[in-house]
Formats: sequence, structure tokens, C-alpha cells
Amino acid sequence: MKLLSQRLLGPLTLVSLALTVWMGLVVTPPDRTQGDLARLVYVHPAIAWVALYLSFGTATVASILYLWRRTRSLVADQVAHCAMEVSLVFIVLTLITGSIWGRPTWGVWWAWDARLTSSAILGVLAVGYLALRRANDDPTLRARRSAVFAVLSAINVPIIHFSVLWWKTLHQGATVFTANRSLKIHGSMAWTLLLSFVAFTLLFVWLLRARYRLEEQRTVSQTSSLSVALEQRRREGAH
Amino acid sequence: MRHGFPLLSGVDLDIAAGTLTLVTGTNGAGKTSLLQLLAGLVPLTSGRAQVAGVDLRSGDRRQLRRRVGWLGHEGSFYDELTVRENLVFAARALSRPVSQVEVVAARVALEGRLDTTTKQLSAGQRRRLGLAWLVLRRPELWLLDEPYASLDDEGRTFFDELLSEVLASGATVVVSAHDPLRSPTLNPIGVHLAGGRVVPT
Amino acid sequence: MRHGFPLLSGVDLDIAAGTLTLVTGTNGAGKTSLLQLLAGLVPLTSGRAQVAGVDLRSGDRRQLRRRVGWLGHEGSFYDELTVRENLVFAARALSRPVSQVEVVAARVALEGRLDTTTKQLSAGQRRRLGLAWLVLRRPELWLLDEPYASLDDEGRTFFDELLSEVLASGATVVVSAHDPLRSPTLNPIGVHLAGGRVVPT
Amino acid sequence: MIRTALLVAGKDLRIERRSRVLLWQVVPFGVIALVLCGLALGPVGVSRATAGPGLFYLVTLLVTLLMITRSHAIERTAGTRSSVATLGLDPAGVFLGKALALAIELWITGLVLLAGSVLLLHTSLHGTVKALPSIIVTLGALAAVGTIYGALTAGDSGAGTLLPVLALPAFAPLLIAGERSFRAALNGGGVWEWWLIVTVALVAYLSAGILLYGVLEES
Amino acid sequence: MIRTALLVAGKDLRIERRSRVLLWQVVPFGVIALVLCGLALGPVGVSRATAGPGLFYLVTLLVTLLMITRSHAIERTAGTRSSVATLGLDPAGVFLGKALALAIELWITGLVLLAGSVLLLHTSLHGTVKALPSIIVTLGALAAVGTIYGALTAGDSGAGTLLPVLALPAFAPLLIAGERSFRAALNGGGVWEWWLIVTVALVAYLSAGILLYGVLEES
Ligand code: HEM
Ligand SMILES: Nc1ncnc2c1ncn2[C@@H]1O[C@H](COP(=O)(O)OP(=O)(O)OP(=O)(O)O)[C@@H](O)[C@H]1O
Ligand SMILES: Nc1ncnc2c1ncn2[C@@H]1O[C@H](COP(=O)(O)OP(=O)(O)OP(=O)(O)O)[C@@H](O)[C@H]1O
Ligand SMILES: [Mg+2]
Ligand SMILES: [Mg+2]
Repeated sequence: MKLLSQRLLGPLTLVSLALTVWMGLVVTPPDRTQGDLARLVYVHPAIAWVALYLSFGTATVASILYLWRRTRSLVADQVAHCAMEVSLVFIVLTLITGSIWGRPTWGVWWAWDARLTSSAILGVLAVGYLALRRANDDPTLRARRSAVFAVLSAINVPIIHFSVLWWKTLHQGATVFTANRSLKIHGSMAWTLLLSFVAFTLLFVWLLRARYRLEEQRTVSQTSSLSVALEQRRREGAH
Repeated sequence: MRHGFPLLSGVDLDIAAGTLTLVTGTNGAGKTSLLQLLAGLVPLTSGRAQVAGVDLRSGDRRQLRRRVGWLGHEGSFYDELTVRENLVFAARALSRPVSQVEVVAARVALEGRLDTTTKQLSAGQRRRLGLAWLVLRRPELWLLDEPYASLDDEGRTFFDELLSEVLASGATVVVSAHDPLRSPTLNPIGVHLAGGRVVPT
Repeated sequence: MRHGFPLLSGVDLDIAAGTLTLVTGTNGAGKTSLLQLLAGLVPLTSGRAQVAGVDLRSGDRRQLRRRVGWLGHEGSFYDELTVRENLVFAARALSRPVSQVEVVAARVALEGRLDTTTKQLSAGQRRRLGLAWLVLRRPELWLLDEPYASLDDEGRTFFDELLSEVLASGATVVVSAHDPLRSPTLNPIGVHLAGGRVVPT
Repeated sequence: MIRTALLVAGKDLRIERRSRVLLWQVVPFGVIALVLCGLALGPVGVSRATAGPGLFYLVTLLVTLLMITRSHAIERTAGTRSSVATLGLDPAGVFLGKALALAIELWITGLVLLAGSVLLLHTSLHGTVKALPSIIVTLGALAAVGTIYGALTAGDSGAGTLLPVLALPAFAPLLIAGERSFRAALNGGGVWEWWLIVTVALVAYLSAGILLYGVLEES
Repeated sequence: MIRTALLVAGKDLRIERRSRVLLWQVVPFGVIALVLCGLALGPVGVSRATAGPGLFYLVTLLVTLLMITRSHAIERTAGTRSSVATLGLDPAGVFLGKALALAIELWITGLVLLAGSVLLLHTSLHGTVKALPSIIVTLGALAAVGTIYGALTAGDSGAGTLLPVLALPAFAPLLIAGERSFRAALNGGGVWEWWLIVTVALVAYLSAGILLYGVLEES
């Protein structure tokens, strides 16, 4: 079962992404007011979803697991690290797709809107997290510090989410997930939107796993280089 | 292991409680690293070790640090505070009576320097302050890295006396040094390091 | 004199060029301060002194510093650079051929650590790097503060050889130490300090 | 915990008093920065009286960054960490103590800056007094979060530069809330809801520090 | 002198490259400060396009202070000063080298900040390019005067806090001139007279450094 899911993940991701593209570009009709531009709705919200909730969320949960004594392990730390890297990529993508969307709709690439600014700050926090990791080379110290930082930074995610409600913003209010669970858009568009979320979620799982594998391989190559290094070190004493 | 460099490459050691161990070895053999490891000051990344009942890999190193006394290459105090203020801080932190401060200062012959700022002390006076701090703490496990360095003759004699006293009180002591111990009444267990591992002498 | 504390209170000393002087004294006697004064690293506020033709109160101390070599309690390099980079920096600054770097590193048995960052060196290795730096510089006046500290046996032997060599080449050497010099062929002029002044031994 | 906190705070303040860094360096720096910013507003001067809150918190931010670096530099000297680590002080107490000392230093500096703002920028005195409770709490919260972030970056090779990157995003909401409440006080608006917000932040950061500081200290 | 300068600059840049402080800490700090300042300008947004020059130089000021502290912290470790003092390096060369390294770091950071200003604050690209010569010279002058003041405060117990107090008054004229010339470039005004002024300042500070650095190093 596990093997099957591992084998299937890659193809499944590709297929669902392709399907999203096809539905988004061909099947769904252009928007009444925005025309073809509205097709960004199949990309931007899903990417933001991955950035904020899936990857930053995973990083936060993994960090909490690390901080909690009973579940403390370097695996949790590494997962947090990998997830944060994925998160940074998707935050940047969110900013880019948002900017591309903003240029024609708002007339500017960037505005000092609450959601936009808080998203940018989240990006800075992700960079800060990676910088903090770089600045420490003791693995336990690094794990502890970065876990604390990730947990403290996570407050920003709800702020981003609710910023559209708390402040008057340019940015679209909650369109997809409103409180009363009724979708504000209809038909093929709704299905495509849903599909885009599924596709990007799969992409996230796939990327995270790939990144984690890389980390594992590095650990393995480190342990094998350790024995080489140990041998060298012993020889040092032999003269 | 730091930056992929194994500081210690093969140390298989059993230190019995209440004994005196003398770690020797050439420059860069790993003496300081071994003591730091035992003090819980650096993490253990591979292998297994247990000190005073605390596992160095999975255990709570803070627990351990509370029970060891460490005298390193450099003195370790608040440079801007005076000798007295540093010792009073330690006494308060350890819930010891503050009156002991003068007593321990006198023991290491620093009573004349109580109100000198620590950064103005000479190298040997810093060493003495380090010893005073340990006397105040009376830890279970004493880890002393080249304790003779920069002490004068009188200081070394005092150190030898201190060592016998500490051992008599049942504490465990591990000393690293390039010179043999001076006092003939001390019979340390010798451990010789080379290239990060214990070699038979 | 710093902050109103007279570091040295009565030093009347004549050190002839080409000789070896050994400064001894208890902790806090003023050995380090005396050497720093001779090196032009701290200012002289009262009294008179002349080193290598430079007056310490009115002369250009930078001139002097260029001619002395100083080995202090702590190693003195750029911690972030490797051993090699530090030595290459010194070689370039002194217009020495860069190829000498490997030669001096080998002399102090640091050839295996050339690409280690300086802050990762052990205490003794730092000392050796300090010596390597001096060997590269070959100053006229060598001021060595407790040079044996944290060197292992081999390192001390090397140091003794270096000392004879330096003296043979005509340089002047002042050493402060708590132990006597090990090599019997070296016959230092003894200077004993106590409480900041020279006392006859 | 409280005993440790008082011990640590006393030690920090004593070192601060000894070195006079606060008196001779931080406070002058704050005043100069205030003057320069006032100058940068240009000769128009229209909005100078209303610029008070913004400038006050901008300068406070800079001062806070300086003070945090210093507060942790004290612990960072060569071997201090290892010897203090072996004292087995309660980390929650250490956190509270360091935060308290920092808060006291910030309050002193803040007072001088407020005086400067009233005198130099003609900020309304009445409004400033009304804003005091929220300012005190905001500075306290800054001290708490600053102590956490200071510990996060302590001992790094580039601690002085990493700290601002990490701390600025955390400071920003506090500064904005503080500025808004100050402005509200000047304009005669309600100050209590702002006061509530910063108090919640203070409590949250203090709890976070008490819970997490132990993890950070373990190196 | 030139040889020494290149040697010292190479060493400083190498240490910088090794520790990656510039890339990972200073540049992000600059960007985030810019973002925050943009935010602080409030949602009004009217004057944002024109606020570019002021914000750019404000952030540059902060970055410069950080970099100077760092540049001198390198020399301040335990015994480095005594051993480097005995190398007998030409102080004029040391000054030039440290200033050069600092200038290079500032130029890199400045470039990123300008890009950020254009993208985030909608500062006119054309004007920014026109302002480049004066910006380059101003940053160079900042590096020169910063190196002098860094040496003035190096080794003090509170170097991190003393520096800003001393350096701010010296930086202010440069910053104002730089800002005015940047603004002039944006408004299509003449830039050359400003360029001349900052160039004169650069030359003056460089000469001052070459002449005086030897005195400062002697401590
Ligand atoms: C740089 C500019 C932008 C940034 C940084 C940005 C950021 C974000 C973020 C972080 C989310 C996820 C919020 C959440 O789920 O809690 C989001 C969702 C969304 N964005 Fe943007 N956005 C930008 C521009 C735009 C533009 C120009 C539009 C359309 C005119 C737009 C439309 C949407 C929509 C429809 C959603 C989904 C709303 C929801 O379900 O809550 N965005 N954006
Ligand atoms: N990251 C690293 N890369 C390479 N070598 C390292 C690293 N960290 C430490 N070392 C080396 O580890 C060795 C052990 O150092 P340690 O301080 O334990 O030696 P020591 O026995 O105390 O020596 P000394 O007598 O000189 O004090 C040294 O050779 C040092 O250069
Ligand atoms: N500002 C000061 N105020 C008071 N005492 C000071 C001050 N500066 C230095 N001292 C004292 O000056 C004395 C001389 O110190 P120095 O370092 O020269 O001694 P030393 O002979 O090298 O000792 P050691 O063998 O311990 O290295 C010390 O007693 C020190 O405490
Ligand atoms: Mg050692
Ligand atoms: Mg000495």
C-alpha cells in the first residue's frame, strides 16, 4: 500500500496539474468582468493555500513536535526545515502570481495593503528562519532555536487570513471558503478551483517528500564520511 | 562532531565515582573536547555516554551541568563586575550564604582584589577566581582543563591541597594537563589520548 | 598606569641587546604589564623608558611595535580565517614570499591544520600558530608571555630550539614564566617582580 | 523563579550602571535620532506635532535593538556561558530577570524621549500623559519579545545583524499598536482598547518566554 | 599604501563571504526595514513615490551602522589588535582597505534596496538610474566616514551603542545631500551640483582618514 502510494504520487501530481491547466484554460469560460485574467484564480489561491497552510503549517506542527519533550527528534526538525524551504518558494510564488494579477486589476504591481504586506512579512520570516539555521552549526542548538522561531512566527498566518476582514483592504475577501460554506462561484469554475487545490496539495506532498529524501541522503553521506573522518582522526594520533 | 570533524574518534572510558583521573595527550588530541563533553557543554552526536546517571544523547544536559564544575582555558565571569560581585552573584544563585564569599576569596588569596573589576585581573588571578567559584559551588564532578596554567607556585600548591580535599569529600575529579601532577600523594588514573582516542600508555 | 592603579611601581631595568631575560613573579606581580609596556602596547604615564631607541613616552610607539614580536595569553588572529589565510595575510603584510607559509606551519607541526578555521584550533594549536607568526616575522625583540602554557612536550622542545636559534641570530628575548626554562643551554638573566617592582633574587 | 529573576535583573542593571552605556550612549543616541528625524520632516513643520508618536516609536525601535544586543552581549563573553550554565539557574527566572532589566532601561529611555518629543516636536503634553499607560505596557512587551529574540541570536557570529532581521517582524505589530494608541490619546480618542491589545501581547510574550526560554538556553 | 589597502580589503571581504552575514542578514534587514517604512507611511499612499529617496537613505543609514560595527568587530577579537599592531601595516592603507570593503558591501546592499524601492515604492526607474552616480559616491563617502568613526569607537565596552551617537551627526549632512540629489534626479532637476558636493565630501573624508587613521589606531 505504502509502496503503491509512493509510486503513484508523482504521476498523480502531474496528471492533476495537467488536468487543472486544461480545465482552467480550455473548459471554463472567461470571467464576465475580468476576462481571461480571472483564470489566475486557479493558480493563485491554491498556491497561497500551499504556502500558508500546508507548508508553513507543517513547519509549525513539526516545530511544536520538536519542542514537546516526548516527541522531540531530529526528524521533526528536518521536516520543519524542508517544509519551511517549500513554504518560502510558494510564498514567493504567491507574491508573483498576486502581483501579476494586481497589475491589470488594481493598476499596480504592489500596494501597501494589509494582506499583501503581511504576506511579504511571512516571506521575510521564512528567510529569517533559514538565516537562523545557517547561523548555528550545533545541530541541537539549531533545532531548538529554529523551532522556537517557527512557532513564534506562526501567528502571522492567521493574521494574513483575517487581514481582509480586520482592515479595509484592496485584496479580495474570502471567496472560496466563506463562513457559511456556500461557494460564491459556480459550475465548471468551482470544479476547476477544487481540482486546482487538489493538484497543488499533491504537488506539495511530492515536493516535501523529495526535499526530505535529499536531506536523508545527506545524512547518510554524512555518516559514511564520518567513518572516513574518524579513520583520518585516528591516524593523526598515530604519527 | 562539529562541521564534520570528529573531535573524538574512539574513547571507551569508565570513570568511577570518587576517583581522580588525569587526561594527557598532545596538542589537539581531544582533551578539552572530552572534558566539555563530560560537562554537557557540547552535544554528543554519535556513540553513547552516560555521566552521573544522565545520558548525554537523550538526557537532559541541563540537569548534568548543574552538577559539574568546569574550569576552562578562559575565565568565565562577568567582566564588568568586581570579584566580589561575581562571587555574590554565584552565592545567591546557589542559595549559599553571602558571607562565604570572603572566605573563599581568602582561600585563593584574592582577598586583596575583592573590589577589582574582573577584566583587570591578571591571568593567574582569573584562574584563582575560577577556583574560588568552584570552591563555592562544591560540585559532584570537577572537570579541570589545564588547571596549573598561569598559576604561580603558591597557587599550584593551593590547588594540590584543594584536590586532596575534594577527593576526600567523595567528589570525582577529571584533570587534563601537560605536566604530571605535582603532589606525590595524589595517585591519578592516567588516560592518554591521541588523535581523539584512548591509547594505552 | 590604568584607572589610577599603578601597574608597575619600581622597575629599573636595563636589557642588553642580544640577551635572554626571564621575568618571574607571583600572580599579579606585573609581568604581563611589563612586557606590554616594552611592546608599546600600553602607554607609559610616568617614569622613563626607552626600547630599541624609541622613547616610550614621547617617541613613536608604532615604530617600536613594528620591531617587536608579541606572544600573549590569548592567540591573536582572525578567528574566521583559516590558519593558512592568517599566515598568508601576515606574509603579504610583511612582504615575505607566500611560499614561506607552508614552511613555518610545518615547523610548528601545524601542516595538517592549514585549512582549519582558527577558532576551531585547540589551545596548544593556537599557541603554535602564534609562534609560527613570530617565526615568519623574525622581529628584533621577542616578548613572550608564558610561552610554555598549553604547549605539549614536543611543542616545548620546539620552543627551546627556537629560542636558541633566535638568540644566535642576535635578537633580544624577554620571557615571562612561572616555570624555569627547560633547556640547560639557555642561560637567562633573571628578573624577579613582586608588587610591581624588581626585587633582587 | 521570582528570586532568580530579581537576581538576574539586579546583575544586569548593575553592569549597566557600571558601564554607563545607557546614560552616555543610548539616551543621547535617541535624542539625536529624534532631532534628526524632526529635521528630516523638513521645514514645512505642519505635521511635526502629529509626527510625535511615529517618531517616538521609530527611535524606540532603534534603541531597543541596541539594548537587546547589549543585554545578551553581557552573557556572551568567552566563558561566561559555560560557567553560568553550570549554576543551574531557572531559565524562566533568567528570562523574567533579563526582560525586567531591559524594560526598566527602556522605560528610562522612553521617558527622556517623550520629554524630547514634547519639547522639540511640540507634541501635546496632555495627550502624552494620557498615552503613558499604553506606552509603559508596549515598552514592556518590547522588552519581553526582545529578550526572547536576543536569546535566539545570542552567541552567533553575526548576532548583531541577525537580530534585526528576526525581531523586526515581531516588533512591527507592537510598534504599530503603540503608535496608534499614542495617536488616539493625542487626538482625544479612546485609549483603552489599544491598551488592552498591548497588554494581551505583553502577557502572551511573557508566557511564551517563560515556557520557551529554557529550550533556548540549552546550547 | 595601495598594496596594504588591497590586502586589508581582500581580508575583510573574505571574512564577510565566509560568514555570509551580508547575504543572509544585512540585505534582508534592509528589505524588511523598507517594507516596514512603506507600511508606516500609512494607507494614504499619496507621497509614496516621492518618499523613495528619504526611505532609501534612512535604511542605508541603519545598514551602514550595522556594517561598521561588524567591520570593526573583526579587528577587536581578544588579541588581534596587538598582533596586527605589530605587523606595522601602513595605517593609511588599512583605512583605505577597510573603507573599500565597506563601500563594496554598501554598494551591493544599495543596489538591492534601490530595486526594492522601485518595485515596492514605485520610485521612478528612470530617475533612479539618473541618480546612480551620486548614490555611488554618497555611499562611498559614508563608507569612508564610517570607517573613521568605527575606529574611534572600536574596542570600547559599548562600541555598539557609542558608534551611533558619534556617527549620526557626521552622517546627517551626507544623507541629506544624498537625499536631495536623489530627489532632484527624480524630479528631472540637475544632479551634477549635488554630485559635486558629495564627491568633495568623499575626497575630504578620504583625505581625513588617510591622515588621521594612524592616530586613531594608536590606542
Ligand atoms: C502581491 C499581491 C497578492 C498577494 C501577496 C496575495 C496573497 C494572497 C494570500 C496569502 C491568499 C490566501 C489567504 C488565505 O487563504 O487565508 C490569497 C488568496 C486569494 N487571493 Fe490574493 N494576493 C495578491 C493579489 C491578488 C489579486 C490581485 C487578486 C485578484 C484580484 C487576488 C485574489 C485572491 C483570491 C480570490 C484568493 C482566495 C481568497 C480566499 O479564499 O480567501 N489576490 N491571496
Ligand atoms: N570543525 C573542526 N574542523 C577541524 N578540526 C577541528 C574542528 N573542531 C575542532 N577541531 C580539532 O579538534 C582537535 C581537538 O581539540 P581539543 O581542544 O580537544 O584538543 P586538546 O587536547 O585540548 O589540545 P590542547 O592541548 O592544545 O588544548 C584539534 O585538533 C582541533 O583542531
Ligand atoms: N585598573 C586596575 N585596577 C586595579 N588593579 C589593576 C588594574 N589593572 C591591573 N591591575 C592589577 O595589576 C596587577 C598586574 O597584572 P599583570 O597581568 O601584569 O600580572 P602578571 O604578573 O602577569 O600576573 P599573572 O602571573 O597572573 O599573569 C594585577 O594584580 C591586576 O589585578
Ligand atoms: Mg585543550
Ligand atoms: Mg600575566
